[in-house]
Amino acid sequence: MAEQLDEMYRDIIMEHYRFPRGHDKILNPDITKEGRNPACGDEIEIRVKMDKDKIETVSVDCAGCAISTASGSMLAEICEGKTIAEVKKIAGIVKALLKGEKFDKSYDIGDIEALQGVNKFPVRVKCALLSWTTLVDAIDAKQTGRQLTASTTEG
Amino acid sequence: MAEQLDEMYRDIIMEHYRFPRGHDKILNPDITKEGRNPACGDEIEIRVKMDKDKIETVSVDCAGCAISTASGSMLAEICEGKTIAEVKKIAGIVKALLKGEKFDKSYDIGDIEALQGVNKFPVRVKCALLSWTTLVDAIDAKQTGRQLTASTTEG
Amino acid sequence: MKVIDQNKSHLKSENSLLSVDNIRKDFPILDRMINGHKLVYLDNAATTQKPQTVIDAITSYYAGFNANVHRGLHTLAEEATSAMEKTRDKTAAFIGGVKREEIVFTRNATESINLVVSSWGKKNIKQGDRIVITQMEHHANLVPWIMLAKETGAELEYIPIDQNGYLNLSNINNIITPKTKIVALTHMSNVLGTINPVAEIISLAHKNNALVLIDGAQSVPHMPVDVKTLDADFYVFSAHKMLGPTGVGVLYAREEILNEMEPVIFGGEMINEVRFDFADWAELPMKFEAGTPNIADLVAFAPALDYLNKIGMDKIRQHEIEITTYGLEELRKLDFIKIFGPDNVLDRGGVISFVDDKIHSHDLSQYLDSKGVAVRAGHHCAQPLVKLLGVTSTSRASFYIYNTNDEVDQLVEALKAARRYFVNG
Amino acid sequence: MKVIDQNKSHLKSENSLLSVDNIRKDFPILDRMINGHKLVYLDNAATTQKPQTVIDAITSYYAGFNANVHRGLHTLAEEATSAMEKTRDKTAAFIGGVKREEIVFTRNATESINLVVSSWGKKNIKQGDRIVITQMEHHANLVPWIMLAKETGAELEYIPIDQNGYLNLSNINNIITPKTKIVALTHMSNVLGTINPVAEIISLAHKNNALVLIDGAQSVPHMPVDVKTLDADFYVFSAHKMLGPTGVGVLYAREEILNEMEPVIFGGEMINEVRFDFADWAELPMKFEAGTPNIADLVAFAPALDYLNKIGMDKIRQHEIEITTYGLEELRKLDFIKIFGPDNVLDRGGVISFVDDKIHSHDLSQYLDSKGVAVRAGHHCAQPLVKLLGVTSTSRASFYIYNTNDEVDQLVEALKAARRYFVNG
Ligand SMILES: Cc1ncc(COP(=O)(O)O)c(C=O)c1O
Ligand SMILES: Cc1ncc(COP(=O)(O)O)c(C=O)c1O
Repeated sequence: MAEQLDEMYRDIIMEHYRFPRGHDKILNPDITKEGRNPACGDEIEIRVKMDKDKIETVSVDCAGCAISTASGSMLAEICEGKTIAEVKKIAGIVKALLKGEKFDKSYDIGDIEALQGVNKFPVRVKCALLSWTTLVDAIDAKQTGRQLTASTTEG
Repeated sequence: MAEQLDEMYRDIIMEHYRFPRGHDKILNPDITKEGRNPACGDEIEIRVKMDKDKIETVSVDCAGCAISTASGSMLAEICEGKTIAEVKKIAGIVKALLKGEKFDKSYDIGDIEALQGVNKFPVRVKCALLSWTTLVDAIDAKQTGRQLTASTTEG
Repeated sequence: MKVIDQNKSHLKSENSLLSVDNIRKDFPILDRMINGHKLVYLDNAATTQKPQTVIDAITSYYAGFNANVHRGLHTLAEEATSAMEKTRDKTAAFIGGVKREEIVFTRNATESINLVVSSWGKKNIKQGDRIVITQMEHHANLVPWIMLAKETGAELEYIPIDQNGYLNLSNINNIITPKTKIVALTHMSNVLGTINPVAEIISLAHKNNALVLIDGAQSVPHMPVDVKTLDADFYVFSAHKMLGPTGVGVLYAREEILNEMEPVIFGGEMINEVRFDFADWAELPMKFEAGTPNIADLVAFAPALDYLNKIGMDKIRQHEIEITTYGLEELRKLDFIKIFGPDNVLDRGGVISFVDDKIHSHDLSQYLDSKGVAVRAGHHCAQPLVKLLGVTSTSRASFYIYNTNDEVDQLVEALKAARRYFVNG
Repeated sequence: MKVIDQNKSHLKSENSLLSVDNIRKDFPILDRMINGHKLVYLDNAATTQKPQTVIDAITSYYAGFNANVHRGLHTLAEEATSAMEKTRDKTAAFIGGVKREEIVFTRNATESINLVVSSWGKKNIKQGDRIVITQMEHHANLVPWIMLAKETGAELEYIPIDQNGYLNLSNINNIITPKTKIVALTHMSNVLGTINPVAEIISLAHKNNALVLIDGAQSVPHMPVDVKTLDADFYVFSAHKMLGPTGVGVLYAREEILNEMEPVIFGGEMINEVRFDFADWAELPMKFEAGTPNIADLVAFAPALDYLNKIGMDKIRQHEIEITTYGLEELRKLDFIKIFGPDNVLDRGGVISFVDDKIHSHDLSQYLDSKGVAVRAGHHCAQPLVKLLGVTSTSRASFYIYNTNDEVDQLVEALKAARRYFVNG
């Protein structure tokens, strides 16, 4: 598993973990949402600045492990300038990739591909999912005008 | 255990089982008491005719196994003419004998000794005890004037 | 004597469909000698014996990957978790392909029923509601309902049985009515062997908006069961009665129902988040599985399911029909033996309860044991039913995949010998 | 490096009091290779490994005398019953010689606590009463009380912990008051290792006429415990944390209390008499043990107790003091590691929770696993406590009789390597 470990903690992931993108909190966000993973104790805050139906920037404030930090960093990177539809599509791909299910390989997901190694470690899948679940919940809530409560990867 | 079986179903026991003493119900009893062993489904009715503080006769009406029938028959046989104190002493000996505990071997218990083989079969001890528990409960209740409910070898 | 022997060899060849001889080799305990005789184990309704693969699975677990499950980040913990959860998948598949979230593991069928009563029952049953069970229930599916009825003030109604050991459904429309909230009944009686028409009763109950709990402790081990086709709301059984280890019970319930149910045991594994004044629950099915599970035995239940699947539940049912046919035939030849339950072997499982007209069942069973034949005696945890049968207890021979007609013969011989010992001795 | 090595050999010779080398031979799993390294199992607070005698007991049971227990009249049933009941005697003796009737078997410590809460608690706790627990409880001894307080309207009061991981008893007379009906606390914390002054708290509680439940899940496996001397009213623990099989928990309670308690699970084994509208209960302890017990594992718990007795609980405690001393010493040398819990090793068990100031505990544990070192990471089923410590999770190394100072060294080396991998990589 030393190799499996390196499979999970790939260079790309370690690089995102050490130098996470979107780390600085957006000051006037259109959406703010907290996410929690009580099983791990991980907590994040996602802030989104919209530009019409596009995401202008995302900040991810994360007190979590390397995997959740790296995943949040990738999220911030890839979502910039994407439409809501595109972001949801990517979130779906991330989920499929992490759970070892099939997904549309033609879609360019950039660094995110490196998260694939996580699916060898079922307990860690939730870490990688937290920021994505939180972002999608935030967008849905914004669209439907629902009350924002903290998202969680449990349940 | 074929030998252990013969140890339990000794000739004396089989003889008491086939021809139980005290089988005919006493018509004008001083004490009547039912006993039950719900785990086995066994039920008995004990009737006692007193002569001052002595037991004149006991009848034991028993729908049970060979062991409980034989034990009841021995009870009817030995208790006749005994004082209450003596009967309680014998009941104590029967209990000790069945549970493999120490007891006063100098006391003459006649056929009852044959019940000793039952202690190899813990599940059957209750069968052998039922009539004795019921009789002692009946006497105690009579002496204290308590309400008579059915005795049981459980609890 | 000659007639019996012919019978035997005739039926043996049919039995060989199931290659009982090969099956027996997988069960180490069947070599056990009891009082100088080879064990004839006919107490399978109480618990079955275990194949070597089940025993080996426990050994391999403890010698290879024992660890506490869930949230563990080390290799052993992941292996243990994945093995235990694989059993959940296999269990879900075994009863007709339900969702894994619909399988809750308990200690035994008794706990499964009590979980339904304590959680679903206390929430949904009110004074004036009706609970329907049958007169042939095991205490596990009887006492919890008696207590619930007492506590809530609900009515407890019984579907009666008839002379032949069938449910008497002639009055069923007055028993299962719109007042009825739950119908709980056994799929197969552990005393009479009767296989109940559960699909029919479920459909009638559903028409009255009542839910149905099926006690499958005696059915799942012995015949194909598809809880989806039956449309059961709750279905319970025990691993130890189907080649699996002791300490594992199953509760199947439809996901919507489980989602509405509150847990009854609180602690680790079953929570999502806990603060000093607050707790909420983990997702299904963990919500109902507090504390460290019986991991080793859950892991070892999988090879039991594999074993049954390999043989095929259809074939197992067929084998039991055959051996029960033979058993009934042979026992009927003994005029001092009275047999309970349906005459038609297609309506019954491999369970034969009987009494000797002169020998108390306890004496009888003890005697049979001296000949190596293990049967159960007593009320079989169904006191009210046994009382209805007009006896205080019965002896019960119950069969499984490794039993042979030869063993039936040994039972019959021992019954005859018991007569000589107790009656004509 | 040289200094450490000297330390090691010095402490090793002391360890040999317990002849750890011989002990290790009894545990087959310790030969397991994990990711190319020999397993270093430091997750004993979650569950311990099992000696061959325990594994063999399960095998012998299934291969030799598997049968359902109680009321069985055949040889196998008697052997199974007597083996299972022998475990009850041994358990009663193990915790200070209580009566066998006072030992109730459950699935795990969690179920034991829940049984007390559901039965004793619901009957005796009323609105306005006070329930006292501590801030260092495992969810098993926390969530049931939160729920009971909610349901009954009772107050839930916490004994706080101080900076060093001790209970802060300065205000205890305002916490345990005549309003208090029950005090429930852990004998030893599974996160901090703290051994609590339970005798003192029990005595104070009794002065206020409150009963006391002690969660002994982490104490009974690791030190001599005499519940009579402590004067505990309820005492619970799990077999799987003390060399025994999974699926066996223990509830000790004083006989008078058990007699007053109603059962919470109804079915076979636990009844005396059942009619269609009536049921009453069997004698203690069966009253609380409905359905087929986890027989095999109950039988196999006996050799676990024998094993612990053979070594001696005093010696086990001594061994853990030594290895924990060494572990604390070595971990303190790592300036990036923060350790939680009491400094004085005499006040703590063999549990060391820690965090790396840069590496999340999940990453750390995963990395340690890649070096064969199994520790647990997370909230250890004590979310509120971990939050109080100001972290979101910790890593936890916990020791048992087979652990060596060498293994501590391997942990330390792996922690250093993790720094290189995650921080300076
Ligand atoms: C019909 C029926 N229901 C329930 C049970 C209870 O099973 P367990 O003791 O495994 O809980 C049994 C087993 O005796 C049974 O035969
Ligand atoms: C202090 C404490 N209490 C209770 C428990 C619960 O034990 P189980 O999961 O065996 O019920 C544990 C085990 O994690 C524990 O450490």
